[in-house]
Order: sequence, then structure tokens, then C-alpha cells
Amino acid sequence: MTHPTPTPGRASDALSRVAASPFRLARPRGTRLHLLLAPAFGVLLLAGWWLLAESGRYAAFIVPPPSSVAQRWWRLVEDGSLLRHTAVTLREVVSGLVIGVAAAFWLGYLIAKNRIAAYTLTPYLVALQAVPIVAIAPLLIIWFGAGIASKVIICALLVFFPMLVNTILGVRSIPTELRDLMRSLEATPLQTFWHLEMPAALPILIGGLKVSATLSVIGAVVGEFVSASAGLGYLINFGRGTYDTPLVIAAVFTLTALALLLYGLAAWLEAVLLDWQDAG
Amino acid sequence: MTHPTPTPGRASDALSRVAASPFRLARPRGTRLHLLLAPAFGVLLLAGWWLLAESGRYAAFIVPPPSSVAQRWWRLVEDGSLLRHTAVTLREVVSGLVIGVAAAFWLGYLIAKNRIAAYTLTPYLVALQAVPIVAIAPLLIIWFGAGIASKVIICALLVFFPMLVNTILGVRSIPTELRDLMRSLEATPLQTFWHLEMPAALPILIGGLKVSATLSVIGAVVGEFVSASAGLGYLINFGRGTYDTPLVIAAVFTLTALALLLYGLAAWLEAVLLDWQDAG
Amino acid sequence: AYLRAREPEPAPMTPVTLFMSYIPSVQFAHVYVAAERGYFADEGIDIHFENGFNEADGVERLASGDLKFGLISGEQVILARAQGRPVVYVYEWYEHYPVGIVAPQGSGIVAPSDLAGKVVGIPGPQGASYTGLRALLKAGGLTEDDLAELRSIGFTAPENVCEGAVDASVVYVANEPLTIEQQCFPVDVMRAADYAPLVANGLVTNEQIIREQPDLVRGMVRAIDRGVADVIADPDAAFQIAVEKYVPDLPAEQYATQRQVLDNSIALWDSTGGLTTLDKWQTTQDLLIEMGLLAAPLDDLAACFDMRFLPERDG
Amino acid sequence: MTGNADERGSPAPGAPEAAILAAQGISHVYENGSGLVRALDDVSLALPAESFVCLVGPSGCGKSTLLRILAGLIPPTAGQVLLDGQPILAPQRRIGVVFQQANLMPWRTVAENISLPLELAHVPPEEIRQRTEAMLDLVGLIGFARAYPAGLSGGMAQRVAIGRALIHDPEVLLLDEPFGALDALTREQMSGELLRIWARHRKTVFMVTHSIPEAVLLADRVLVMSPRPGQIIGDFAIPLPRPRSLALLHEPAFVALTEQLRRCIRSA
Amino acid sequence: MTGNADERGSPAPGAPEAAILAAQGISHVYENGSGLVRALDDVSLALPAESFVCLVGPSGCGKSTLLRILAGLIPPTAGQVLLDGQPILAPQRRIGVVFQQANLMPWRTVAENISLPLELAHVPPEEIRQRTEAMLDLVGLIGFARAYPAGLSGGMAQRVAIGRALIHDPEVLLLDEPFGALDALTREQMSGELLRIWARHRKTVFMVTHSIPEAVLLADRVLVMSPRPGQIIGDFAIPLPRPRSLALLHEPAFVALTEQLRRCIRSA
Ligand SMILES: Nc1ncnc2c1ncn2[C@@H]1O[C@H](COP(=O)(O)OP(=O)(O)OP(=O)(O)O)[C@@H](O)[C@H]1O
Ligand SMILES: Nc1ncnc2c1ncn2[C@@H]1O[C@H](COP(=O)(O)OP(=O)(O)OP(=O)(O)O)[C@@H](O)[C@H]1O
Ligand SMILES: [Mg+2]
Ligand SMILES: [Mg+2]
Repeated sequence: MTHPTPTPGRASDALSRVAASPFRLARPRGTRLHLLLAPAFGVLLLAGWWLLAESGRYAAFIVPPPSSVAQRWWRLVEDGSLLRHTAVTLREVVSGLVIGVAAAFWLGYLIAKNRIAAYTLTPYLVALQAVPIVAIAPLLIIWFGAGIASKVIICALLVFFPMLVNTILGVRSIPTELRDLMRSLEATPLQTFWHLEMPAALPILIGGLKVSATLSVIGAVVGEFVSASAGLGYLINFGRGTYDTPLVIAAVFTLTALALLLYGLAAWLEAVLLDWQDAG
Repeated sequence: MTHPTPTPGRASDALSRVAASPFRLARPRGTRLHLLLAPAFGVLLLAGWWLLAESGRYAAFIVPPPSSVAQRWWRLVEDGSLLRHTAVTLREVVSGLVIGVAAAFWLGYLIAKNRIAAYTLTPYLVALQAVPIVAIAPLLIIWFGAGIASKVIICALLVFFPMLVNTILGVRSIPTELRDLMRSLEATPLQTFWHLEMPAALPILIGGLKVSATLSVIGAVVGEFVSASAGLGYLINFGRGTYDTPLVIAAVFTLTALALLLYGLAAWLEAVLLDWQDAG
Repeated sequence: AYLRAREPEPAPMTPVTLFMSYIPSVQFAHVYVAAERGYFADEGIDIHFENGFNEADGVERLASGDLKFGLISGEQVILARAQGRPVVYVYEWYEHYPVGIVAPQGSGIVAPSDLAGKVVGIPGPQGASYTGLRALLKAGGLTEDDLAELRSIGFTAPENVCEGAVDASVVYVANEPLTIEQQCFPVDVMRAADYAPLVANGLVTNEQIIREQPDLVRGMVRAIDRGVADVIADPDAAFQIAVEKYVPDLPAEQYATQRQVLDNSIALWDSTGGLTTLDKWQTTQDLLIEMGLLAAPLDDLAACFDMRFLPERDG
Repeated sequence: MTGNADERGSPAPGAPEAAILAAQGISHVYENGSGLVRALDDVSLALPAESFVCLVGPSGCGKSTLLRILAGLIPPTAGQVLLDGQPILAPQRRIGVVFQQANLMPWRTVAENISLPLELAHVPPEEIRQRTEAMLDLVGLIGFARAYPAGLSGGMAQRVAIGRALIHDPEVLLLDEPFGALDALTREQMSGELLRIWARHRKTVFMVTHSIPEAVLLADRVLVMSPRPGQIIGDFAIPLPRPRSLALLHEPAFVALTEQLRRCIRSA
Repeated sequence: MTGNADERGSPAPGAPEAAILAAQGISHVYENGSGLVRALDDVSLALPAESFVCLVGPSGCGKSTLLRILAGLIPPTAGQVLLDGQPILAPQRRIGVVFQQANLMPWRTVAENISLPLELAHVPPEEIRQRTEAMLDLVGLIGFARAYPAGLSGGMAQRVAIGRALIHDPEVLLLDEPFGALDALTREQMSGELLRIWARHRKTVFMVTHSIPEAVLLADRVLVMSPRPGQIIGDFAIPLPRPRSLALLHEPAFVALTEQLRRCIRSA
């Protein structure tokens, strides 16, 4: 926990507060005003967009006005197609995220704990990250079919690496002293995992999860770009193919909402699991 | 530092060693055998590939034998085109990496230190990650031209997020006690940055850098997929267009070598800057 | 003999970037030849080529003025204009729509009606491939529902056909069937162009250029047309120019194949001087409407193309 | 070796081979970036069952190193540690350790930190609750059961660590300056508690301390270590009768023993 | 307040308002997950310039909290701290702090940790080198200049922290149990050094300690704090002549003072 630097007049101010109630907090909680910052900034961005569209600097087909995007989005909602495409993408995202994060976690754990695994696997895992999906698209489609499986795999591939690196980082950052404590208590590997490694590595793990959750959305979309007939990525491609810029933007906004949702879940997990970080 | 668990017979064994030289290390250095693990695994993978290609299960243009890829690669080397394309991609990668990592670092630092920035910017930075490059490719090219600039921007965009998240994580993980120490010494913000925040956050920062460095390669390639007439991404596309699978694989291998190089640099940086972690 | 309106004094060279939505390829031999033989320079044009990989990107940039010229598929012009993009087709390069459906020889898929109950691969339900497919289905009296499955497979048709993952697949007829035949087995190809006259690739610019720089448009059209004529007249020389200077990454062992690709392409080209006709556009528009890609007919379909810049040419 | 455990009715400690925990010819060399540090040089000692042995010595002489080696946490460069005559290959739950740093898990509350050893030993939850409660009481932290370590004072954290080491009732206790961060009063209370536990539950205690009076007050035997490389240079039996009280502090026998020890340390 | 600084030839300390550092009506309340903790309750004190004041009190009573508030590191819930009569708004370099934990930077060697304050004050490198060397000598760590904190014993780390606080020669020293992890001998050496520095450089020292004899041996004045919420319940002038030596330990005046203090603490 950090303490704000005292400001002039603060002490006497605090004095009077305490006089009234001796059990006041040392650090009074702030108001909830900060929650308005992001929406306020959003309104600003929206206004900027609107001005740009109105200025005539760009043709309406390149920078369409927010209103036309809103209309298009509403149409998508009404005819149910937004829900359908979002559901498809969401399924790919969730499956890909779960598979990718799980694989990264276990491999990362293995690598962090086992030098042989580290020396053997690391170069190949790094190399794998540099393989463009399109280059292996034919194999992916032949092996996993043109259905959801290939998209899930692509998403999992994208999600894998940040989680892997942060897992290794997190597990390696655990203080030796606490490991010694667990050893002196004859903790089993499983107990060490649950009672020491997981909680100690958690902050860094969740950092990795945040990156992965955000990337997973793009992962599914990349998969849909390779081949798809439904999903938000398909919708974007379709919009581009029919020069329907409002549709493209509406789909992109839906995607970003998905990413924010997943990121928000990770942040919520962080807040719940790491409440000890700001206690005391 | 970790101590290996003692194994049977080890104590007396150590005894005789010390008898010979009382200044032997407590933890004798291992041999360099571990450096052979990765190549050995590589040979295994190569053998698997070769078997798959020889089996005749897939047509040669789907799974070409390693030999034809090697030949193709060698021809690319001989006629100088590999060097040319690699140089193009490398320039994009390095510029994109530098810009993306620098931007992520400064923004991450700002967000870690300033709650207003955190609440205002975070949702938009997350949302930005979910915007597929292809959806904004025309705008990027209109704004940055079809030359190297747009590829660099795309690479920077891809590289940005993992570095951002790890910067925030790293700066926030700095113990309050050390901050208090710096405050009690009236350290300026710049001094706090250089003498406390940078070194303390470094392990996590380098974790982010490792992910970013690896992703940067893909970033440049994605940029080249949008439009290009040189670079390894272009070469991959060209190979796909002419069903020259050995060319595709040769280019992918060169890409992975690039990624390994960058990752290796980050790992080397880690070893040099964090030598204190395994001293003592 | 070419009629040239030479200006009194040589004007400064105008730099022009020509957008092509594919990798450098012998299929673009005509512009390579025109560049190599100075046809662009003759028109005062300093030509540059840009290889993008998405046609829609190119159209957007043409419409915004970021690009002046591109080699673009005709139905894209209709779709783009429907959404307010002021792009115009000024020269027909492909007379025949380059999309078709390929199936292993002996599988009995030789006519559109044979597709009923089959699994057909397609890059995705959009773009030129989809247009071609729909034209063929329509000719066979089928709808998508008559297929066992229309499977989106991206640009992996040869792999999927060779592996037998699909019964047939939508392809670009100039090169993909060739790949399958060389790598796997003989195939039958049905060309969309044989069943429906659709507008195919041509030179596209925007209304502002036409308004403000008509001479530039005329020059581009003329240079490209000379290139087309040269390639048709002497494909071997054109091929040589293309592979030596413009497609340097093509290895020699691919020359034979690519030479065949060039021939296949030329067979689709417009050998008549770049003229397109309204009925082709009408057919294409009808098909697009039927496909649901176009909500309603364009107010002025004829505005999609502008044939005023065509040079006179001896057949 | 002098037996002072009479008041507990235990047998007099026997020869070294009867020791519950013994170190034989322990040497240890560290590497620290700039060179080698010889921490221990041929240290042997034996802890008879149910004895209370204190170790004193100058800062940095290798006391903590020896304690960690005895705990099985680091393999010595040379020599071996025997538990019940068997070389130990890994840390044993029978040996409880209090580290020099409190070493708490920041994500666990005070109560959860204290109950950790019981959880790991699969003690039933209800019993855990009761024993934790009792231990919280013993270390004087009842009101802080649900506080996190970040909100503890230095001394409170150290008391949590002591509670954690005692709760699962290990036979042997290795304590590394357990009372270093405690004020005189709390220190007296805690060491009183320790003595009571030792006497009642027949434990073997090996304790590093900085306080000579404390060592004399608590131990059967005080070992003195030389400056680095650490060697045992003094082994003093403390023949004071038990139970001992603070009143001893001013008795001549006590003062003489502390003076003797002080001289031994100073001479090193 | 009793002046014992005569031997240093300094003026007798004046009234509280002449104090270099003063606390007025300090109260502090923490929040810790499960509730509020009243750490300090209306504490006032004044440190006359060049005085040596010790603070003793039970574990967890708020000593470290008071020290951090005096250092300007945490703003108190109520009350204010005056440095030279001015309220302090932020930590001052004039005030040197030794924290209860060694608080070293693990990426800096021993020498680099000690020289940190000089680096931050832009002292020329050559001077840094010399003063660091001298300080390494003073804290007895010459041979460990290039070791990293991970390779130090508990006491060695604490000595590094002491060296770091002394090296930039701050006017006021706030020390939180600086000798807690040191053995008796080193402790005596280090406190002797501290006294010498205090006398020679005319510093003001405020020190939290757990050892009553140490407080009496070093201080002009010893403050006693009550259990939480901390209040100053005793303020003892130590009228022993200076320079003082360990021989004092057995003098009746000394014993009487310690007994008096002990009783005060016990009564709290
Ligand atoms: N992990 C380590 N790496 C390198 N050297 C170490 C390590 N731990 C301890 N040392 C060195 O070993 C010597 C003995 O350290 P140890 O911690 O055993 O001392 P100690 O007797 O416990 O001292 P103190 O009373 O100060 O705690 C010291 O010189 C120290 O620098
Ligand atoms: N950061 C914090 N958050 C919440 N409570 C705290 C915090 N720091 C200290 N406390 C509480 O304040 C009280 C006083 O703590 P402080 O560290 O000042 O005690 P102390 O007198 O220094 O004790 P010790 O001698 O054990 O070091 C304790 O009850 C402690 O639990
Ligand atoms: Mg120690
Ligand atoms: Mg304290």
C-alpha cells in the first residue's frame, strides 16, 4: 500500500476529522467519480470521430458518421444476425482461450520447474510463434477441418505465448525462502502447487491471462479470415467485400466489446483473488 | 537461488571433493550437455517430418520432404533473394519493435503510476487490441502509405499490448518499502525511475519484451500480407500463390530464425541485466 | 499503327501507382511488357506497381483518391458504387470471368447440374469466387441448398481437392487446376464464363481522375492496351520479360507451369481492345442482387464503366 | 554435556550416537558473485533428545547456514546430518523451523499462516480451528487472526512465524533468532512459553540467539561459534537448576556463566 | 528533559519549540481488511537538537508507525510533525532512516547499496568511493563490498542498512531497531560507533529499541510507549555522565534506571 504525500493543511484537517470520529480511516476511500473517466473519454473520442466525419475531410465511405454506424448496428441487432455471428465467435474464443491458456500454463509450469524441458522446448515454442497462420492454413484445414476446430486451434495458438512466458516468470519468481518453508513442512508437489506456487505466481499469471484474453478475440477472427461462413470475422470480411463500412465498424465494435468483457473478467478475477494485495 | 535436494551418497561424495580442494563450490556447475537437448529434439522433429513426407500420405506440395525445402532454401541463399527479403522484414521488425515497446513502456508506466490515466485509457487500449488489422488496413495505408511505415505501425500495434501489461505489472509490483526508502532520500522522480523502478521491474519487463520480440516478427509479416513486394511475408504469400510449398517453408523457417534471434537477444539482456538474481 | 496525340513539348512524367490485387505474376505480363517497352513512358507516365492482397482494400483506396489506378474485378465496381464509391471501369482486360469449378476427372462433375448433393469448397461466401459459383449454380438450375455442403476453405482448394476433402472446389481457372493436375490427378474444369457473361477484371480509376486528368486515363488505357496486344502477339517474349524482371522470385523449374498459366490467362483476356458492354454488367448486377450482396439495382448501371478512353486498335 | 533435564524426569542425554539430530564434519562454501565464502568449517555437534541447545556467535559466522543444513534445506559441501542415526536426505516434518526472517505468505491471513502446517498434514478442519485459536492466544494475536501480514508490525510477524513452527508439534525445533524482533517483555513471555512447551512436550530445541543471558537462561548447553569460517569454539554446559526464572539474572552463578561466555566469544 | 550533552559542549536543549523535530497530537488509524487498528493515540514529543532519544514499548504498539510519521513517510490521521518548527509535507533528506527491515535493493551490491544516498545527492564518484570504503570499514563489511544482498546473513544486511543511513550524514537519525539482528558483541561495537558519530557530528538521534539496557546506555532520554493504541506513558531522563561505557552495566544507578523503566513498561 502507498500513502499519499501529505499536503499542506492536511494534518489539521485530519485532526478535525478524527475529533469527530476517532475511528476514521487513515486513507479515506475516494469517491466513485473515477468510474466516469472512461465514459467521459469515450464521449470525447466519439465527438472527435463525429467532427472528422462532418468535416468532409474524408469521404463518408471511409469515415462514416457515428450515426450511420449506430443505425447499421441496430439493424444487425434487430434481424438477429449480430447475435448469431457473435455467438459463433464467442464459442471459438472461449474454447481457444481455455485450450491455449491451459496448455500454456502446464507447459510453462513444466518449463519453469524442469531445466531439461526448458532447454528442449523453449526454442521450438518461440519458433512456433513466428509461424504465420496463413502459411500453415492448408495443413490446419486438412487436419482440423474447415469447421470450428481449426479456428479454435488458431485462437489457442495466438493465446498461448503470453500466458506461457508469464507462467514461467511467475513460477520462477517465487521466493526461495517460501519454497524452503514448504519443503521443511514436507509439502507434497501438489500441496506446494496449490498452497505456494499458485497464489504466489497469481499476479503475474493474471497479467498473462489479461493479454491472452484480449488476444483470443483476434485469434478467433484470424481463424475466421482464413475460412469461415459465420462469426464476427466473417462479418467484417463480408462488410469489406460489400463496401459496407458501417457494418465493418459495427462488427469491430462488437469485437472490442467482447475483448473488454474478457479483459474485465480477468480483472475481476484479479480483484477477487488478489484482495490481499491491498489489504493491510 | 535454489538448492537441490540432497541425494543419497551425496554428502560423502561432497566430502571427498572438499578434501581435495576446500574451496570447491557448494553447487558445482553442471556440464554443458544441456545445450545439446534442443538440437536433439530438433533432429527428432525433422525425422518425424521426413517420415511423414516419405509415407506418401500427403502430396508433395502439401508436405514436401525436408530435402526439397533445404534445396529451395539454399537456392534462395545463393541468388541473394533470401538476404534481400530478410533485410526488408528485419527493418520492419526492428522499427516496429522499438516503436511498439517504447510506446507501451511509457504508457504502461503512466498507467501504473497514475490512476486517472489508468481509468481513462485502459479500456481503450484493450479495445484497440481487438481491432483486426485487416479491418483498418485501408486507413493505415491511406495514412501511412503503402511503404514500410504502414508495416512498422502494424508491427508496433501487435507488439504493444504484452509489453504494456507487463510494464504495468512490473511497476506496480515494486515494494512500498523501497519506495519509502527513495522518498526518504528525497529522490527525484527521474532518480526513482532509474535507481528503483527500472531495476525492480526489469524481470517482468523482460518477460513482456520476450513476448513482444517474438510477436514482432508476425507483426511485420501481417503488414506485408496487406501489401508488399518484398519481405519474408511477401515471400510466403508468393510461395502460396505459386504453390511453391518448399519456398513457403523455407521462408517460415527464416522467420522463425528471426524470432529466435530476437528472443535470444531478450534472453541475453535478461542474463546480463539480472545477473544479481542468481548471484549469492 | 497507333495514333498518338503527342503534346508539343514533353510534359513532366506523372508518377502513377498501379494496384494489382495479387502477388507479382506472369498473369500481369501485359503491364510488365508495357513498362519494359516504354509504353507508359510514352504517355508521360512514371509507372509503379503495388501488389496488395485484398481487392476491396484497393477499391477503397481508389475511391478515396489514395490510388489512381488498379486492376480490379468488375463486380467489385458495382458493389463499391452501390455504397457510394466513385470508381469507374475504363478498360476491360479479362473478357471471360476467371472463376470456375474443378473436380477430379471421372467424378462425373462436368456440368453445373452435377453439383447437386456434392461438397463444394470455396474460399468464402463472398468475392469473385462466390459470384462465379452462383453463376454456375444458376446455370445448372440449382441453389446453394442443393449442395450437400458449401464449405469455406480459404485459399486451399488444391490441397482440399487432392486430399479428397471436398468433391469439387471453386478455383481461379488459370492456375489452380494446373496445380492439381501436376501434383495429383487430372481434373475437369467448368468455367463460369461459359455459362454466363460476367464482367471480369479491368482497369479501374475514379471519377475525379476522369474529370480532372482525362489524358492520364487515356494514356494508361493506351499503354496497357499496347501491352495486352503485345502479349497476345508474342507470349514467349512477354513471358521472358515478366519472369526476368518482374517476377524475380519465381524459380526456373516453375517456368513451364507458369508459361502454361500465362496461356490459360490469355485465353480469358479481351483481345478486342478493352470494350465492355452493358449487358454483361446487367447480368452481373442481377446475379449480385440474387446473391443478396446488392440490395437494389444501381440508379445508373452504365456509370460503372466509361469506354471513352479506349484507343483504336487493329484487331 | 551435562544433563539438566532432571526436572522433566527424562533420562540424562547419552553419547553423541544417541543424539536425535547430529552433524558430522559439516563444511559449507558459498559462491557469491565476487568469490567464495567459507561459511562453515568442519562443524560437528549432537543434539541429545529432549535437550535445549543454544548457539551464539558473531554476525555472519554461519549460524543460519548451520541451522539450514541441520534442517535438511541445503546439502552441505562436506559432512552429513543424521536424524536418529540416519543421514537426512530432505527436510523432515519432524523438524520444525523458525527462520530468521518471518517468512510469511502475504496472501494468507495470520490465522491461515499459522494453520498452514496442519493443513498440509491433513488435520481435520475443526481441529485446525481449535489449535489455531489456541496458538493465536499463545502468541498474543487473537485480535489479528484475520489480518494480512502486510498489516503486521515486525514483532507481530515474528510471533506468527513462531506460532506456525509450534503448531504441528514437531519433535525437534530449530529456531533462528526467533525473538530478535521482540521487545524485552514479549521476549520474556515468549521464551517462557517456549520453555514450558519444551518441558511439557519433551522436545529437542536448537536455538540461535544473540542474547547471551537468554541463552544461559534457556539452554542446557550453549555452543559458541567463531567468526567465519564458523567453527564450534566453545561448548558450555549450563548446570543451573530448572525451572529457571528471571530472578536468576542477578545470581552470581548466572552472571559468572554469562561472563565466561562473553569472554569466549570475545576471544574468538 | 535533562541535558546530558555537556560533554559534547553543546547548549542545553531548550523548550519543545526549540526542538529540531517535534510531533504534535499524532494519532494514527490503519485499516486492515477485517477492521480498523488504532496504532497511535495523541502522541506528542519533541527532539531537541543534538539529543539522543530512545523509544521502548511492547511489540505492535505503534513504534514503527510513529517513526514513519516522524520521517514524513506516512501522513498521520491526526496531528502534525514539525521540522525546525515547520510542518513537514514530505520526507526530508536531512532525516536519515533505518527501517526495521534491512530494505536493501537486491540488484545492488553491498557497496552500491551503501552509496545510494550519495549517488542520489550527486556526490562526485571519487568521493563516493572513499566514503563508501570508510563506511564499509565502519560496519565491518570490507570483504563483502561486491556481494549481493541475497548472499548476506541477517546481521550483515542490517549493517548495510545502518551504513546506508549514516553515509550521507543526515542531521537527524530515525532508527527502528537498528541492532535487532546483531549479536551482542557486534551490537556493542555498532552502538559504540553510533555514539561516537552522534557526539562528533552533533546529530539528533531517535531510536526504537527492544533492549532496555541499550536504551539507558545510549540515550539522554527514554520514552516508553503503552500497548496499542500507542501513547507515551513514560519519559525518563538518563542523567548518567558521558562518555558511557559497558562498565556502567553493573553500576547501581544504571541498574536502578533499568529497573524503573522495566517497571513502567510492565505496568502499562
Ligand atoms: N545464499 C548465500 N549465498 C552466498 N553467501 C551466503 C549465502 N547465505 C549466507 N552466505 C554467507 O555465509 C556466511 C554465513 O551466513 P549466515 O547467514 O549463516 O550467518 P549467521 O551466522 O546466521 O549471521 P547473522 O547472525 O548475521 O544472521 C556469511 O558470510 C554470508 O555472507
Ligand atoms: N500497513 C499497515 N496496515 C495496517 N495495519 C498496520 C500497518 N502497519 C502497522 N499496522 C498495525 O499498527 C500497529 C502498530 O504497528 P507498528 O509497526 O507501528 O508496531 P511496532 O511498535 O513497531 O511493533 P514492533 O515492535 O513489533 O515492530 C500494529 O497493530 C499493526 O498491526
Ligand atoms: Mg543468521
Ligand atoms: Mg516496529
